[in-house]
Amino acid sequence: MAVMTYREALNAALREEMERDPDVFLMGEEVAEYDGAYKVSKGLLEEFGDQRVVDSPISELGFTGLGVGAAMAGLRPVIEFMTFNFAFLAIDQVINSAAKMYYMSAGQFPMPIVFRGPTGAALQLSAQHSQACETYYSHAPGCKVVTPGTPADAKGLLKASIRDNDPVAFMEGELLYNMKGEVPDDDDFIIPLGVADLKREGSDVSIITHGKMIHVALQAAQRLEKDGIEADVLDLRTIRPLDMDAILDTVAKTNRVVYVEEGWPYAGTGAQITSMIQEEAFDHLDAPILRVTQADVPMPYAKGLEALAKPSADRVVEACSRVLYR
Amino acid sequence: MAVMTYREALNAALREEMERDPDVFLMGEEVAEYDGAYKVSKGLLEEFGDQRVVDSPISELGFTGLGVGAAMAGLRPVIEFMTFNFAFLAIDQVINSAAKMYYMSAGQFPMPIVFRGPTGAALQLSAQHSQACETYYSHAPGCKVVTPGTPADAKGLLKASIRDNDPVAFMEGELLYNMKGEVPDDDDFIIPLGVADLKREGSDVSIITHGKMIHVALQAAQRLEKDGIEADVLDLRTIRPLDMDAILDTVAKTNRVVYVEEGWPYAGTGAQITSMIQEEAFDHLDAPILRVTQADVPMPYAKGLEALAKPSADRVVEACSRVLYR
Amino acid sequence: MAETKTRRKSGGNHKKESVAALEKHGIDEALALQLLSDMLLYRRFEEKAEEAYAIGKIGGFCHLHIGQEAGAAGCIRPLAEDDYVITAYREHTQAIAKGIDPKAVMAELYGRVDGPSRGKGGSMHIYGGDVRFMGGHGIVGGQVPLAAGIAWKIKYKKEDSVVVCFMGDAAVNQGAFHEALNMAAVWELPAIFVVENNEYGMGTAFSRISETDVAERALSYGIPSSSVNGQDVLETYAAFRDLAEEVRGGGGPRFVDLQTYRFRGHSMSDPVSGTYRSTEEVEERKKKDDPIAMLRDTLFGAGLLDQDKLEELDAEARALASEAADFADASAHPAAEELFHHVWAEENHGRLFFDGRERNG
Amino acid sequence: MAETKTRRKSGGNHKKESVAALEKHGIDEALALQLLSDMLLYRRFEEKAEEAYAIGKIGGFCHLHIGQEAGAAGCIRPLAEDDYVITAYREHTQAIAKGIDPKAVMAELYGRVDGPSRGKGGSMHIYGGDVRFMGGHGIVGGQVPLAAGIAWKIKYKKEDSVVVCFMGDAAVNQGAFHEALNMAAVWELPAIFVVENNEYGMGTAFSRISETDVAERALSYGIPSSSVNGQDVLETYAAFRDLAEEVRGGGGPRFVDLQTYRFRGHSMSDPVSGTYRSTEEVEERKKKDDPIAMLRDTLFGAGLLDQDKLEELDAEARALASEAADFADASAHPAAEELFHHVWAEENHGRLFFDGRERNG
Ligand SMILES: Cc1ncc(C[n+]2csc(CCOP(=O)(O)OP(=O)(O)O)c2C)c(N)n1
Ligand SMILES: Cc1ncc(C[n+]2csc(CCOP(=O)(O)OP(=O)(O)O)c2C)c(N)n1
Ligand SMILES: [Mg+2]
Ligand SMILES: [Mg+2]
Repeated sequence: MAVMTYREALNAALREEMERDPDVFLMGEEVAEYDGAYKVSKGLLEEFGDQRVVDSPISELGFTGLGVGAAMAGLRPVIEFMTFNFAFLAIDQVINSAAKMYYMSAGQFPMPIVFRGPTGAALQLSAQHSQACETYYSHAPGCKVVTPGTPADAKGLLKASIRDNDPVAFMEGELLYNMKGEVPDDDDFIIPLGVADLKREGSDVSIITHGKMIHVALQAAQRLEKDGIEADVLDLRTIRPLDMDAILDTVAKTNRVVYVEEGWPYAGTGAQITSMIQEEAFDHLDAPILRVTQADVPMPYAKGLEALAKPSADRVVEACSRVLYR
Repeated sequence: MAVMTYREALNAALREEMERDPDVFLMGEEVAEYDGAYKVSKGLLEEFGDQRVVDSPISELGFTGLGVGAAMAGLRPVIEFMTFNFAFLAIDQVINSAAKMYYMSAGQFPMPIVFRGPTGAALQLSAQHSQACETYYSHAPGCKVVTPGTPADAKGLLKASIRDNDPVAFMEGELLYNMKGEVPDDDDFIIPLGVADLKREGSDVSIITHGKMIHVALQAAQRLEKDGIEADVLDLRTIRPLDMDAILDTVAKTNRVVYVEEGWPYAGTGAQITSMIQEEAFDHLDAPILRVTQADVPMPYAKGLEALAKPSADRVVEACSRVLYR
Repeated sequence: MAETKTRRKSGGNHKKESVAALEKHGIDEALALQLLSDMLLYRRFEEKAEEAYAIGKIGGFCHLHIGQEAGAAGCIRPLAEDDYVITAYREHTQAIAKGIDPKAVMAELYGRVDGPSRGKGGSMHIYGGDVRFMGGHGIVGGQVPLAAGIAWKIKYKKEDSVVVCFMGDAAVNQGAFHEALNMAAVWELPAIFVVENNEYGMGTAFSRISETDVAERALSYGIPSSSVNGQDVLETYAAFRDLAEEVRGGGGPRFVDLQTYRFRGHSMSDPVSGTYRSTEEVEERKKKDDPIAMLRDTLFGAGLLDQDKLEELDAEARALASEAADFADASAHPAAEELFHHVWAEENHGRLFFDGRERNG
Repeated sequence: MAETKTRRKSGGNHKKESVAALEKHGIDEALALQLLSDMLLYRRFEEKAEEAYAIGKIGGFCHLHIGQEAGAAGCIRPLAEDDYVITAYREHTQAIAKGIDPKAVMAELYGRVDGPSRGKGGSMHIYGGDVRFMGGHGIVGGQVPLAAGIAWKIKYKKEDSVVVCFMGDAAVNQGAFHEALNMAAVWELPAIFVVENNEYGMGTAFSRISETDVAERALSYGIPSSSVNGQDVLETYAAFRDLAEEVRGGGGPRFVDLQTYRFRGHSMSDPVSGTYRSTEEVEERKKKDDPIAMLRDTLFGAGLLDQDKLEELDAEARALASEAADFADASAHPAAEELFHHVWAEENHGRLFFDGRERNG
């Protein structure tokens, strides 16, 4: 075990996979000479050269499509979006090309490509730079969606995503990059896609979440503990594939569920999980499932308003109390 | 009352609103000289001239942004997407510009713009031309989503959408254009956004749906009737704003719900409605809410496979039987 | 079948011209006849598809290449086996030109399991991974960045093949075109971007939605651009033979304004003429600009072809087209379970499908 | 504050040149001094923002225009009140130039209710609907189609105003740029598209991601293009004065490569120099290309300015900047309920918010 930041964990995963497979390359804005806008690709240009670590023009649609074409031809591209907010310009190539190609060609063209970058809000970046984008990718069959919340998960899941033969939207977070945590040294440390992780054990209520919200959920669980309430905190880690068994297990255990997500409520990830739970564990539910989400507004700039817009431990605690009828 | 097709109803709505307000103009591919790829704008070029009925280049991002800019400057554009499948190229301007502008400017720029065109599958158009796109628009606050399923709704809702001061994604269907129905003649026939319509009354089970799926739902209801099962068929008509009162009324009446939608399940409209119902009418539910959706695959070309992929009256009947524990 | 009726210009003058044309382009008798056979096959194949569509054997959108056949034969014949081709939805003939069996292509149009996509792709999505035909794409302009990616792979792997990327004239107004061409230029990618300029995008004349000509649309990227008569298969062949060599040599990308004309409607569901172009215009162009008739006359003139030989070649083409249709008709419809095949290349732990099948078994 | 230290070139020669420069551009003393005051204000305003950011009064991304002030004064001063301006996120000075009170702009940076967006927009999203300043946009290239739409409205309403659309050099590689310029050209829209070419997009030199120069990027659309020294405010002013008249006269769109240089990091969170450009380069350019120092020297040379007058003007600028900061600091933070204001311009029957507030009251 080594202690490293989420950023370093991603960097290590990229380095190891690029060493392991010469067909893996990284392309995106500022990834090479600038070491990445968030320094995730620090040192990779030096180590792998400018054919494998490539600064692109600000042409999201173009370089995303270039990556998809390269994957069709047999390479394993890692396409970095400076943030997923900018990927709205590229989503046609992700959904209409990458996610559908294997099907439209009846298996002739697997699509081993990773689209990665931060999703959701950082601090005071306002409406056009703060959107959580999971739903836009998880909705479509053919696209996997991975949302690591810790350094270890970041490393193990990025390596798995690069080795996966389907398109993966790999969603990070600006506010996670500096977060430190223990990461196994092992070069072949892989976390398979589709395995949720019970980040905390408790039997009174299930807090299910993904991505950077696990930290909000864990804070809430600590507060609840003071009131003698023990929460299960289930981190889905990947939202497609989805570890439904783990979800059903925690529901069977606690019979009460709160879903916490960074994004907007309407047709969000929580809506999907909630409707699956009520469908598949109807008789286990002692209370309606509640969702804690971003306020249903574009993200404001002002510090105070932004704080109010984001899911908070307070709101999670309150939701848990409600499902516990406290 | 006049009997007209869904296409004619849309055409009449456009004509009336363009006559009523000189700031309303229509722009899109083939809308002018060609009368629209699906002939929705037939005759409008002749009547209003080429400044108000405008053939665009195949530049979805560009002409969508042009519409948004024109709306900022005070016009009321109607932007036609030949189909919403192509709007993936334009979604950045819809979400990042249109939906967020009013908020980012603290009310300085209302955004009276309609984005319209068919969503979902027609017949054998394959994966890139058959996607139901509701979720991509309903997820974001700032964007209204309207999905008429009959000629009367098409006319009344398009007129209301054009007069609305927020961006509206107005989603039609190729397979609806030829459908005939009664439409009030009244030039000022408006159906306000956010009012659901109970298309059929019954007390045993609620089939809730939107868009062209109402016809599948009604077929299913007829079949059920033969088995002595009376279904409420609630057509949401607009999925944002959402007539939650109407939803809660039908749930309170039948205690059993099936949601039918054309699109994919993951984070679809049905997921949102389902999770709201279980949250707000938990004690009214006698069975889990089931969703009937497109098979969770890209749409195949082959006729037989496509038919299997689409929601069918059979599958709706089966789902109803299951929620009725028959 | 105007294109097989004699319209021999008499006189030795025509002979000289014809021989000169072949020599000028460095095309010998065998190759010239091959190009004729190619185009006859494409014409007859598309006519068969037209018939099949009319009787409901083919559904959806079906875009024919009739009138534009030189854009398949002339552009693709000169390529090497390991060169790549990628294009849009008007691609039946180009798929055949790159080496997919006409039988398989027709089976795909019929939505049957012997199609390259087992009937799941259809007319707009024909792929031949084994012959490096990369589809078959339905989003206007969408294939252009994909082509840049294929060229990227060629360069990355230090291969010496090239990718030919076809698009329609209307596609040049897509942002994807702009972004891809800039990257191809900066990174000197081995790609030939070909605009099949048939003057219209559906019902919109190019001149109505663009201030400049197609050939000028590469200026902003500093990509060498040329205009080629896309109805003259000899000129087209020679141009692509030479361009492919330039690009193979590491010369960076090229841009071609391939001037052609569509003899049919935009798709089988669109009218041949109407408000956007007159019947007279279409008839005039069919007379003047039929790529098959043009080559036929040249070969007649050069004395390399006579009426009997022509009819023999045409009969072969018709036979192949009929065989393809019979084959397609005999091919099985995909079985129900195929609906769920090929969504995912790799299963993982956890659920990938969310329509309830896992649970319902 | 180098720009207010004397660096008078001596000799009557310089005087001739200076007078000639003013005459050549048809700019009189009053206007020249106005442009100097404008730029001093922008410089001091941005420096204040820099200070405020350092002490955490301003958050998020904050992009300064220091070094590029002539791109605000020279481009916007010549415009009429009812002309429109739209730009990207490096827009504080341009917002002020178009007529938004510096106090209000600073309040927006502080996230306070006296900002034009009541603190909800922040540094990247400043709007002044009343003075036709249309923002303030954060998606690179996103404002370019919006500008085409504003120009569309001008034409639609037969008004005789123009829209000036600013963008950075890196924005020209966005598909939105391509699509918008083509439409502007075809429809002869009254727009001036200005690339503030400061040679870098964040850490990427333009030449590394583009084969051609900025000025050539309009070639494909047939839009008249010119390069302007964006550090010479007199040249810039004259160019925009003339361009605005051409466009107003129905001459269709224009394209300008405004050559400039950024003296600070890309945003407050980015380094001024580093792997992508050297400290020497930056220092050199600051010496050579400071738009304020350049105008100062010309005015000194022409005998229209002396050190005392300069310091007086600079003191005024500093005072305005300080007032703005004080005003912003005194302005209230938005109240909690404002979070939910301005999401929807129109309420309808039915629910519009889905975060449960309706239900929880
Ligand atoms: C992004 C996108 N917009 C619109 C369409 C609908 N559409 C299909 S083909 C076509 C016209 C294309 O014309 P052109 O590029 O000239 O090719 P041609 O059909 O003439 O070969 C249009 C508008 C589409 N498929 N994709
Ligand atoms: C679509 C998009 N991609 C990426 C970004 C991140 N980003 C913000 S500014 C910038 C550089 C832009 O450079 P340029 O256009 O030259 O303008 P300058 O900052 O030099 O004024 C980038 C990459 C963005 N905001 N939008
Ligand atoms: Mg065309
Ligand atoms: Mg720049």
